[in-house]
Amino acid sequence: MSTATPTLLDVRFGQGVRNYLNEDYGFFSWLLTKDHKRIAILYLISVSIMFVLGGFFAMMMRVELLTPEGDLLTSDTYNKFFTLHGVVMIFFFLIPVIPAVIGNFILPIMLGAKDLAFPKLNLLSWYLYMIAALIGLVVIITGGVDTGWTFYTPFSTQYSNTHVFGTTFAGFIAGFSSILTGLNFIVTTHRMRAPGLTWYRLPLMVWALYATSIVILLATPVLAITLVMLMLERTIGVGIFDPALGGDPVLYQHMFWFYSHPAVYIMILPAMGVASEVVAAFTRKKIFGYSFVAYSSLAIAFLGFLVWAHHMFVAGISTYSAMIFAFLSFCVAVPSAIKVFNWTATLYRASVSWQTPMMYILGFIGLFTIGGVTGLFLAALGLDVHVTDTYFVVAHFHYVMVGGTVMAYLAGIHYWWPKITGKMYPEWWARLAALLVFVGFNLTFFPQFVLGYLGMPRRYHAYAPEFQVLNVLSTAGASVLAVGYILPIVYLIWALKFGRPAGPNPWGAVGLEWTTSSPPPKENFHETPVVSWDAYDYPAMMKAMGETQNV
Amino acid sequence: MMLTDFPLFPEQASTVAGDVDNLFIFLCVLTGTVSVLVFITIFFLAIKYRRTPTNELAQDYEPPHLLELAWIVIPSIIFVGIFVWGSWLYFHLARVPNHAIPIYATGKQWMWKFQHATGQREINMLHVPVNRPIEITMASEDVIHSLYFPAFRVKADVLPSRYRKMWFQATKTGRYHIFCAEYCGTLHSGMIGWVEVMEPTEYQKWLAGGAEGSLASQGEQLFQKYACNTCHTNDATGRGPILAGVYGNDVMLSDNTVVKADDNYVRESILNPRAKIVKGFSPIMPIFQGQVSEDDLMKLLAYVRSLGSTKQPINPPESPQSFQSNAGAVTPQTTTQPKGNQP
Amino acid sequence: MSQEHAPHIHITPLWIYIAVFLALAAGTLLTWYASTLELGALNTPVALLIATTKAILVILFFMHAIHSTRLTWVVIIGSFLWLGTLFVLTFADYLTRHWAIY
Amino acid sequence: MSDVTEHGHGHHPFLQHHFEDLGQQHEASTLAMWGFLATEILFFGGVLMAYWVYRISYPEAWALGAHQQNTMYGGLNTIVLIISSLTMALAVRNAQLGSSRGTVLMLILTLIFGSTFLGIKMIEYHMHYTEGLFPGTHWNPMLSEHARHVLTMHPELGPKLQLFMVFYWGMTGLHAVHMVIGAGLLIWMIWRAAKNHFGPEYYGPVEVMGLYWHFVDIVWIFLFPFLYLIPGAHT
Repeated sequence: MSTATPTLLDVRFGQGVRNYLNEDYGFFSWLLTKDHKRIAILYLISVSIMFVLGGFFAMMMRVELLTPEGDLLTSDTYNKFFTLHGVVMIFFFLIPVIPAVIGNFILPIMLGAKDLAFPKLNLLSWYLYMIAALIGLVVIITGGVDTGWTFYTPFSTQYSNTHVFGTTFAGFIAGFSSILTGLNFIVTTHRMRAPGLTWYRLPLMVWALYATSIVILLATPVLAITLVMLMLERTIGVGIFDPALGGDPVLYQHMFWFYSHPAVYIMILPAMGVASEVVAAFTRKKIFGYSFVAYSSLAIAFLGFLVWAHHMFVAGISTYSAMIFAFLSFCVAVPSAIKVFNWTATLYRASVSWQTPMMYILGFIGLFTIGGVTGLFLAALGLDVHVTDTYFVVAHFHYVMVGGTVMAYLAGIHYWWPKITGKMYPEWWARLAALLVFVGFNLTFFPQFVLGYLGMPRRYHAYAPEFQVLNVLSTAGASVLAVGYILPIVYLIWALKFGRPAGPNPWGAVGLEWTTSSPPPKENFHETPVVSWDAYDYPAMMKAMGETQNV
Repeated sequence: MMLTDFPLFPEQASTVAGDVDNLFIFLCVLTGTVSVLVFITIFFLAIKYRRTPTNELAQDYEPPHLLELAWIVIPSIIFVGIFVWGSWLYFHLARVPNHAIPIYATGKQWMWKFQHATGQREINMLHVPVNRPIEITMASEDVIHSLYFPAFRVKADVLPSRYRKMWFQATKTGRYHIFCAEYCGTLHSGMIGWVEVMEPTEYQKWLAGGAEGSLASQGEQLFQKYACNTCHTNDATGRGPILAGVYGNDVMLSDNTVVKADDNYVRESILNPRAKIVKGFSPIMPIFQGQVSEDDLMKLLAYVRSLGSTKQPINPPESPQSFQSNAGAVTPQTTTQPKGNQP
Repeated sequence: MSQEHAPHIHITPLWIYIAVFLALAAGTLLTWYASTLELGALNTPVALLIATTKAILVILFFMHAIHSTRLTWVVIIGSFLWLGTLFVLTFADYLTRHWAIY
Repeated sequence: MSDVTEHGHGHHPFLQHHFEDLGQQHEASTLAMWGFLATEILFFGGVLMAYWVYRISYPEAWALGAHQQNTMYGGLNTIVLIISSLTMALAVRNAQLGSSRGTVLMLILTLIFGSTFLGIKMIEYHMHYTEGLFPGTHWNPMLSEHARHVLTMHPELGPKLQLFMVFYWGMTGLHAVHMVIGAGLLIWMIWRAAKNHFGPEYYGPVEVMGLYWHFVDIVWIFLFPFLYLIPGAHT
């Protein structure tokens, strides 16, 4: 099946073992590549830069909030920083990160395909992302934008004199990059599965990416048209959202949140996919209730479209429609609950290994649970009136996005790093980083729940003195979290050179990606694999893979 | 700021605060136990079945699949319960109790302006009596703001396009925060203030102090200033509908639809009078959009409301045709049923 | 290598295309004529009905949806369903805003 | 597009390397186009939703706006576009039958009718522009007698008429942009058909082109009644 385990020498200098990294060299072999694995690495680099940039804005905000009076930054600068933190983190990091980095690399291999359905569109997707990121950088350098990542009208169209046009145009372009990736994944999953790979033998990561692609495909266009209308209104001011000329600012909120709530499911669904993969691999057990977990991804994808106005309960929508959206918001919480309980049940009588990916995922399940249940607070109408637009909401969505998506992304990066680079990361450094991230995260965001219920509004440059102690705690946590995030960047790059060579299956896991060499050859498999075992069916998998795995 | 006496739970200073906090504490307890149970199960199982040389491969055993049904049905039932409780509270917040003290709030980029029915005007400060329902009718002059009283657990966005109502009933005297909760620009964090809840006697003393004539009386002066009384006279001779007893009742429009004369109807009839024309009258009223400021609009509204919403008998005093409208000859109308005269 | 497997072809007879074209032209005239009638509240639903039937005709015959894979059907119906959620839930807000609170 | 030269081991010249066979490639490309059309449906759907919110809020302004439209041009354009849809479908049929000449002829006809549609559209745009009906700074509408009377009675409809014209220019402009892109793709297809790339076993690109063109036609099928035939426009 797979070639002999590569010797240290081969791996170090890459001769002899033909893989996608030493296939061909040179600047253009990367910038004009059509190989999904190289495009994934291009995305990895650009997304990480964006994460560091977003993290910088977050750190400046946290330091600013150490004192009640806004003394580090002027209020304008602070407004620009929280806006750019939102825009960079959401449009340029959270939405593309798992689908474009891990998904691009792993989906074709998990399906046993040579490449995605449309390699050229995949490269175009990365270039569109880079153009959008470039426009974003130009906007940041020449003065930033101060409307909040939500661009609420009439502030964004009439009262803000910052680069609203530039930022919305960058968001518009980034939307198309996201659509192309989604389209690629859907067509590849439907049309290019290996022989024998039926839908129920697919890894849960493929189910999650498929559900995410549906949400991308059906939500992003509405963001595109909303931003076009915003740009139109801002340039020629004709009253689409301007109340004096007959427009309705609440209509903008409807159309914006129609995209932006499904967008949070674009961010969390792939994270759930990584969680299912890692839980299965590090418990060496079938995920409990495989079909329930698979279909809950699709359920989230569908129900996610019906709940958007729970962001607008106090915005002036009618009381009756608020009830409809509140009820649907409770319905969308059920599939997430199913997933959490199924992951927990998988641990029963399993062989649980505490290696780094599993540590991140155990943290993920805990933090995602807290994030999810605090969503119930916000969906309960009477309570939402008090806690919306306060730090309670800020804590809620950071628990789901940072505690959820970023933790799962780090788990995924550590889990597939041997497959991507052929090198193992340093285990103990990684476990330390995981612990730092978990502790730092909780210290940063748990106090914000208390701040939120006390009534501290969000996006405040200066706040009432009695909130100071909790804010100091939160800033302390943020610095621990920052260290926790910098560590992986350091030791993963270090591992590129000095990491121990990883064989084809360092974790002894089940999955097509673990049957090919690490790093895999350009066409992923020497000959198209035939799948005869169920997803995560360890006994059958062990027989099929024979003894060459160093289990 | 001593490090010890920072609050961990907000003060309960309104009737609604208790209910909201009960729901909050119930949810904290419920979700707290669920989360802790999940954490304990995870770490217990992860330690009990950790990978050891003897436990290299997971046992091929799965808990009963009935569990799946359990954690679909049970959460759904609980969620419906929370939904009903939350919705009941939301409706309670939305229904303004009658006989509430009307206060008019205007959100303007980075300040709150409150106007009492008795004429007092305050900026970023609001004096209210304790144990009395307070109804705030609010509009914004520029962007979307959000009037937020954390101690009363109430919040509502203030829109530039229309009036919105919000109410609370303070139960404890004292000074409580007012915040702007919807991002509105540079000094969003500066758009804050204090609400002063006072004993009724103190409140009366405060009211007596700074009165410059009730809001309604100021509204009446504006009513003269904008020459509204030339058409809206108290008898049927005027070319505009009689305003006494209009507020709060139904009005028949020229296209025979019936509309309730609420705040937004009055506001629209001042700003865009021709949008809804009362049956039997011609659309000759000039547009005041852009000429009447938000504060004056509220004074006029207070004046129209002060004209009472009970239908007074109309006894037209014999008054000579006081003027000759320039828009063509005005045929004297019969006193009983004012029929529309075509311009 | 697996045997060269060309896409299965279903050639639609010519008369179907011509018939669908005539139906579309007739639909256009009909919708114009219907707009001149004074149907009051019925005008909009009639126009929507005619436009939807024309659209369905184009999708079924011109876009060969009638003998496409079930997956294509799911995509078509799914996207209109999603658009429907946007319309229905937004108008749930707009149409009930002036209802009184009991 | 990949070059026409023979691939190493006897593959059809246009079979991409990562597909098993032409059938898989064809199904992949049609599924991709339908997926793309799903995004287009929601893209146009977004602006249609805003249009409908304001049409329900300001029916008289919308009637007034439609009153300004020349329904004859609109109807003619709809017929022209339906004809181009027919010729496009016949082009796909000819490609399936393998007659390159027929495909090229039909594609050229489609291009001609498409351009006629754009021509009529330009005439309408010019007409509206000269009437000062372009929203924003150039807005000083020269209205018909009936419209002027209505506006004097209800002057607050002025900005809302401009709002209607924003949607008119916005939606038809968006549609016209899609038509221009379609015309560009048509020229490319004509060039490929002329070099008889297409036949019964490989007609994917023409099929996909047809799907896109028919979708743009469907959008106009909805835009025509929405913008031209609003109840109360022609009383």
